[in-house]
Amino acid sequence: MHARIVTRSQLSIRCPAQSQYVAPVRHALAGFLQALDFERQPLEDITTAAGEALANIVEHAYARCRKTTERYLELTAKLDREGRLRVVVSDGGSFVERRKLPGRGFGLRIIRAIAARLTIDTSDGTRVRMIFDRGS
Amino acid sequence: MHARIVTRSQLSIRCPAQSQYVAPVRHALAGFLQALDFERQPLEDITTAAGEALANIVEHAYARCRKTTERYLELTAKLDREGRLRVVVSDGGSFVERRKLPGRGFGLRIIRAIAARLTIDTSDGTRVRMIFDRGS
Amino acid sequence: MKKKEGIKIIRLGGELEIGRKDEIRDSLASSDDAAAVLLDLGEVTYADSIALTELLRFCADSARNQRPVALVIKTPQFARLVQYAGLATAFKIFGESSPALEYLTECTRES
Amino acid sequence: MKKKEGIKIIRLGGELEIGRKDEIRDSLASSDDAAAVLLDLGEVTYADSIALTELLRFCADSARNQRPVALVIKTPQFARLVQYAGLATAFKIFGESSPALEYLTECTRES
Ligand SMILES: Nc1ncnc2c1ncn2[C@@H]1O[C@H](COP(=O)(O)OP(=O)(O)O)[C@@H](O)[C@H]1O
Ligand SMILES: Nc1ncnc2c1ncn2[C@@H]1O[C@H](COP(=O)(O)OP(=O)(O)O)[C@@H](O)[C@H]1O
Repeated sequence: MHARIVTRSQLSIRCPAQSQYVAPVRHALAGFLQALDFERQPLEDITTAAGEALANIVEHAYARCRKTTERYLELTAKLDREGRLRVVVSDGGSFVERRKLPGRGFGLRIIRAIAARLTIDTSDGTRVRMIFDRGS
Repeated sequence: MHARIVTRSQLSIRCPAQSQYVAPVRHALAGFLQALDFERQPLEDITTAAGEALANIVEHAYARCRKTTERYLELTAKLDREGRLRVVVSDGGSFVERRKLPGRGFGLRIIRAIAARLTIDTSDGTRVRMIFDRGS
Repeated sequence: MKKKEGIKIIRLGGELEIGRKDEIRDSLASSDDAAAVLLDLGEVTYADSIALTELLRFCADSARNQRPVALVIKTPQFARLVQYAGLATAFKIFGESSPALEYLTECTRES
Repeated sequence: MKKKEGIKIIRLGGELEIGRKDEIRDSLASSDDAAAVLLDLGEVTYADSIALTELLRFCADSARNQRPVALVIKTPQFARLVQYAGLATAFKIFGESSPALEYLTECTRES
């Protein structure tokens, strides 16, 4: 696939922060990656990492927010100039700092095992930025 | 689903104009529509219409182009303010005007049966713009 | 000339679309020895106009050879596609295999 | 007290993810009457950490009740997920059902 052709590809989805939307957003990402010629394993790994970030929004992001807050989840994905995939999963809630509970806390661990880079920006809602090499 | 939340959703994919990319682009669109809460029948109809426009690119768009032309297909989808879905399928080739051949020419007919509106702009490549009501 | 015998069943499933055009054409090729053909498309999850064009061509060939063809279509997307293309009467379509088989048996008995 | 008997088989398939959390929890509830449990997850097409958490909880409960549990995992995504989460040794995992059953039979015979 010609790098020049695919660099304009972009996926961006925003929907209510409810558990039933996580799978469809993941499916959209999988179709997007399939169209960009990603192999099966990196495709599965990337959607797994994105799925964890999305699930965290549903589980935690709006736990401490007022009822009137617009509760959304958002995913954007695009290739950068180096051919790496950048995925940002964001919400308008507030990041919950807490000590790790036993038998929990696997989400971020899984993302770290898969993504080449992970940064979490909590200045305005939570933005989980992940960069993936094409290989995985 | 809250109209306010989903209006920012957008899908945009560009890939080589080859037959093996049509299904993945369709799958990405299906996942996107699923995340936007489209019902099964309109979801299938919209991906059917988009699939026809994409197949036309592979079959016709670059038939009269020089080898050096960048042969891509592109799909963008988003909701407009009225909650209707706008899909644009475009290429950098040239539209082929011709008389209808017997046993062919079903693609545009299928699109017209499904889309609330269809316009084809052939001023710079071909841009097939389709508008779908949420109901179908 | 070899006498044509029996009903040949051709089964196609999954997504019948542009990416599988050659495969669809190959699957539909050479049914010369059959008296009739049942195209079992019950497991098709998606079809496009490329598939319709191949099916039309196959049915036209078969008609030229007095070989009746019945299609089994079960999935709504495929059924609607045929409607949208204005081809509802171009094919002999059944929702289940058994009436399609009965129809073909009847056809071959008559001839 | 009723004697626990036999190996209970619980089968879960498809996508084991946040949208099915309650269903997963319900499927794993109440295996009190079984001597051992085989969790057949061979048909799982996708799993996430929510599913892992439910599985861990189930295995911890079972361990407290001296009820051995074996997992059958066949799909690569699920197998990698367990690795990425650092849980490879937290579960007794098999790639096929028959060695898992043998293992559980052995366990229940010993006790
Ligand atoms: N989008 C988010 N909004 C608020 N808090 C979050 C978000 N993502 C992660 N967190 C916080 O980070 C913690 C660790 O997340 P994770 O590793 O996925 O484990 P778990 O979700 O099982 O607790 C969560 O418990 C939560 O406190
Ligand atoms: N993207 C495109 N580029 C060039 N020509 C096109 C394009 N889309 C459609 N056409 C032209 O419009 C005609 C009608 O298309 P369609 O109704 O899909 O039927 P078919 O593809 O079977 O000919 C095509 O034969 C072709 O000449």
